[in-house]
Amino acid sequence: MSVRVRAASSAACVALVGVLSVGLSACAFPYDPEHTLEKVRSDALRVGVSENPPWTAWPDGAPVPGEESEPSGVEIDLLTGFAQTLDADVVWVAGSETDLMAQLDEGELDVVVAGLESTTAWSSHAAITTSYAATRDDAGAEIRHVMATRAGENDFLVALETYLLDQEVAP
Amino acid sequence: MSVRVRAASSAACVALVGVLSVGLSACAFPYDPEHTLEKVRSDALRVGVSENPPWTAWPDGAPVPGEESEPSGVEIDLLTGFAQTLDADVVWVAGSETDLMAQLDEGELDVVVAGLESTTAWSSHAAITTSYAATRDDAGAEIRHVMATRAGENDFLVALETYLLDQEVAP
Amino acid sequence: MTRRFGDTELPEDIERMLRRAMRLEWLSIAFLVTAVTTVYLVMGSSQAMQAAWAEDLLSFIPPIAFLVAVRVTRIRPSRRHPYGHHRSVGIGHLASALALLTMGAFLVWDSTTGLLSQDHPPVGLVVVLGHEIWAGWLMVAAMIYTGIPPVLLGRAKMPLARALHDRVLYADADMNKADWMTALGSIVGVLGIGAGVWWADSAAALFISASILRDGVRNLRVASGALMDERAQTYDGQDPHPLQHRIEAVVCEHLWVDRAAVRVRDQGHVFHVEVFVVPARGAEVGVPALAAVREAVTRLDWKVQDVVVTAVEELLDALVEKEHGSAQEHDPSR
Amino acid sequence: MTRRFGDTELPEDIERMLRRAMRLEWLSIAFLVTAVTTVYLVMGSSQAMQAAWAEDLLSFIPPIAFLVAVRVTRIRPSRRHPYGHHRSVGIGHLASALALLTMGAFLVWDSTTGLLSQDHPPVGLVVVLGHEIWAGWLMVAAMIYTGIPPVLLGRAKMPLARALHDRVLYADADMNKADWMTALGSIVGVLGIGAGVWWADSAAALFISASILRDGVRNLRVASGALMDERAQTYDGQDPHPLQHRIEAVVCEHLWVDRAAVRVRDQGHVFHVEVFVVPARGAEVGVPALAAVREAVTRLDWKVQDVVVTAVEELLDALVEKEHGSAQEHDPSR
Repeated sequence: MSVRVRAASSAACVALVGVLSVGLSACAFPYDPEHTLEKVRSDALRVGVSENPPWTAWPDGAPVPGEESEPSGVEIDLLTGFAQTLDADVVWVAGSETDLMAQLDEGELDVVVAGLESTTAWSSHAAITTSYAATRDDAGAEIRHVMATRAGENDFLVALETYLLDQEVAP
Repeated sequence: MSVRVRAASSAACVALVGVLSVGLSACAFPYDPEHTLEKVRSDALRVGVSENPPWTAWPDGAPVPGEESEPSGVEIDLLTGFAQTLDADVVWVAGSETDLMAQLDEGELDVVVAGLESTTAWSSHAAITTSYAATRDDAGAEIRHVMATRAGENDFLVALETYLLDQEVAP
Repeated sequence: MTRRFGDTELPEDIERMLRRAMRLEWLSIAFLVTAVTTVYLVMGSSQAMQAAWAEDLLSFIPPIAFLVAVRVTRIRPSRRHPYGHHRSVGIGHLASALALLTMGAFLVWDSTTGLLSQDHPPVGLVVVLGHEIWAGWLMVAAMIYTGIPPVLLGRAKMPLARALHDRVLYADADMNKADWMTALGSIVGVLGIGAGVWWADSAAALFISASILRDGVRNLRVASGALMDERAQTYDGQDPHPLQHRIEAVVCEHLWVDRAAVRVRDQGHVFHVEVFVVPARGAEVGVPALAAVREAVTRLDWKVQDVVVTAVEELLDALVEKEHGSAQEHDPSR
Repeated sequence: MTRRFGDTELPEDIERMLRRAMRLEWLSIAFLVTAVTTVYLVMGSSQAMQAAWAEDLLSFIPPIAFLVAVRVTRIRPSRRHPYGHHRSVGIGHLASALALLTMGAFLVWDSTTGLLSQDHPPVGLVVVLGHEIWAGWLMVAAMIYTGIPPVLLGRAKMPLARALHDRVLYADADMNKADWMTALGSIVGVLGIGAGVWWADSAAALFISASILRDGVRNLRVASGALMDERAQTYDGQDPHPLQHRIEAVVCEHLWVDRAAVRVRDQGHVFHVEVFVVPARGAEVGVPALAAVREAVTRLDWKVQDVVVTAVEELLDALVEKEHGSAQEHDPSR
């Protein structure tokens, strides 16, 4: 899509909202300041994975740099499916939550999965998705499970959320 | 130590500070509201470990509940040494940062190691120790490495900090 | 029930306006409750929306201050409060101005740091009645809802503020009238997020905060002027109040008056007037002469509530400003 | 240079006191700079220390308000400000009161949520000059340092506030004198943390915040009373100012006066007085008679700055309160 077409459709959106302002989620709004969704489509989905079974796990141990290893888990399956809808490859990166969130903030990753919960302390560092599943802890309180994407990349965020809300997840 | 003796030595501390107020770190102040240091001495040091090489790692893979596995890494060695000074055993618990911090907050763990840095988002959920080592990131900025203990257990915090400050750590 | 301001019984048309102003302020409060709730529900992590929400919260102060002041000013003067309670209007005004100033300064700082630390606001999907919709559209809808009624309310309040000489009401009307700018600013910020311009949101927040801050500074100047016993100004604090010259003219019509000057204290709704008269040579200064001047001045306008007339040898320098010709010479040909 | 309050030239002893008060306030500001820095460096995550720090920050307002007000009140009255600029004292006072109130309310809320959410404040080691020391001892030392000088400053300011009739100075002295309670509260909180009593810190913070809030409410009442043209009160707002009765007594000594009542506006440092005289039957009311009363009242005290005397047929009800006997009958035997 050329820049001119994007600008024109953006102007159309603004005009539309003045008239209707309802039911416009089909419109191409919002865009990504850093074009994450475009880059994922043309390149690959870069996923940070911190181990937290059953959501994420490294069955063969976390890979050190240079080594290859495939993760598994509920969130890994979700993201594999999401990448397929975009025709994109996936690059899995291992690390601690702290490290991965720093990389996410700097744009070296597109999404971080670590069995995060909606109460996560990272909501000021990253964009937290809507919850795609809910479980209950030992005390019976609801735990809502989320992923973290790069803050401000709202087109990508909306694409991921749209995909997640369509899935039936039963951990 | 009986309650009466503790109360008396506490009163002595208060009196002392009125007179001198300097160089009193040798005094038994501060105490733990939940008696963490005492419990560690009589029972065991419960450590939450989230993988983040070279600071923490599960060479044989993270253990699922019921399974046994020994972690390794710089921070693991430090805590093993600390437990020896207290004549305490160590129980290693695997989990994600989010899970471990929740357990720490509820008192199911005494300390969490995950290659945490002083800029961690967890400082409002846990007591962050002084940094025991500093490294530099790719951009040359200083990274100060810390551990997390249960908030408010200040006697335990001071004991761990005293031990950490005595060590020479060169990662 | 006839409404009063202290000892002053209000003329019927002024009383009708006061009732209308009170109804409008109650309406404003009711609207603000819905606006604050709506914006709070949709604001998410947009700084511009948060600033707009803070402004809506602050907008509660002037209507409440007005309604409280109208009640308080009705209390009759007493030994402890020999001048009545009119000044409560000014105190309410000063308090609102300080609130605007503080909140404005805080929000300017907050949005500037947001801009400098390059916060990229995340705005994702929400599910409304089973439909997935980008949260930004909800924010835009909320701002359209909260942007229009204040302008209408402000336009309705403005003439009442002028007639009642009420600065709190004026400040409120003025803020209301400017409210569409806040709404538009937030909409631009949110659409900016949608268009991938991350700084649009912080910039819109900065614009809104600056307008709050400016309101605070302007109101602080007017409110503290009134409380500092500045010469009575018009309701917007821009010009000297015309009543002062009319009083001086009326006083000079009396035959025993050679020269005269007045000091007017703006008590809130009403004026307290001191008249200094230099009697004509040989004229008799007695209680009846002083009373006649007092009554003539009191009859001039309902706003003139408390008149003290004294005879002096010379007028104070501070009251006579030649270039304005306000201390009028008595015309001997009359 | 002789200092003035508007048109008033100050008596020498009052001027000396004013200079001394200004020196003390500069000293307070210098001390506060060191105190705020010290406490900020050591406060860590103790809520009580943070509340004490906020109080130290707020303590800057009264000295600054006092110093600014002294400067502003020196401006001579003009046509635009016919009553001078004394009221700036009151406005500064009101602004400080609102700041205390807002900050107090915020801190009460903050420490209450801290208490309810069972925050356990962590206080660990710090390394000072190569020595490892528990940070709590540093906090205690800092609070001992910041707790003692304000009490001495407050004791020195109190008599000056009384003599200068300055409410801002009084409020400042009063807050200073109570400052040791804040310091002691923080010390108890920190030692509580050390003794393993986690709630001691939040409780101490709550105690400190409540005292800030109480200061705010008390100052707000006194400041708005003065700005509302309440009858002049003593500097602490507790009693009617004795000058009012002295003025009424002096006025009644004049032979042409039958009955008299006064209204006194507290302008800040000085008083503006209106004297209402009911002349004795047959007595002549002229400019000289009015001027004689005016001069007699002005001579009474340096605080009486602006006197307007008028003759009336009857005294206003609000000014005559029988049980206090303040509207004095003229003694016909004189």
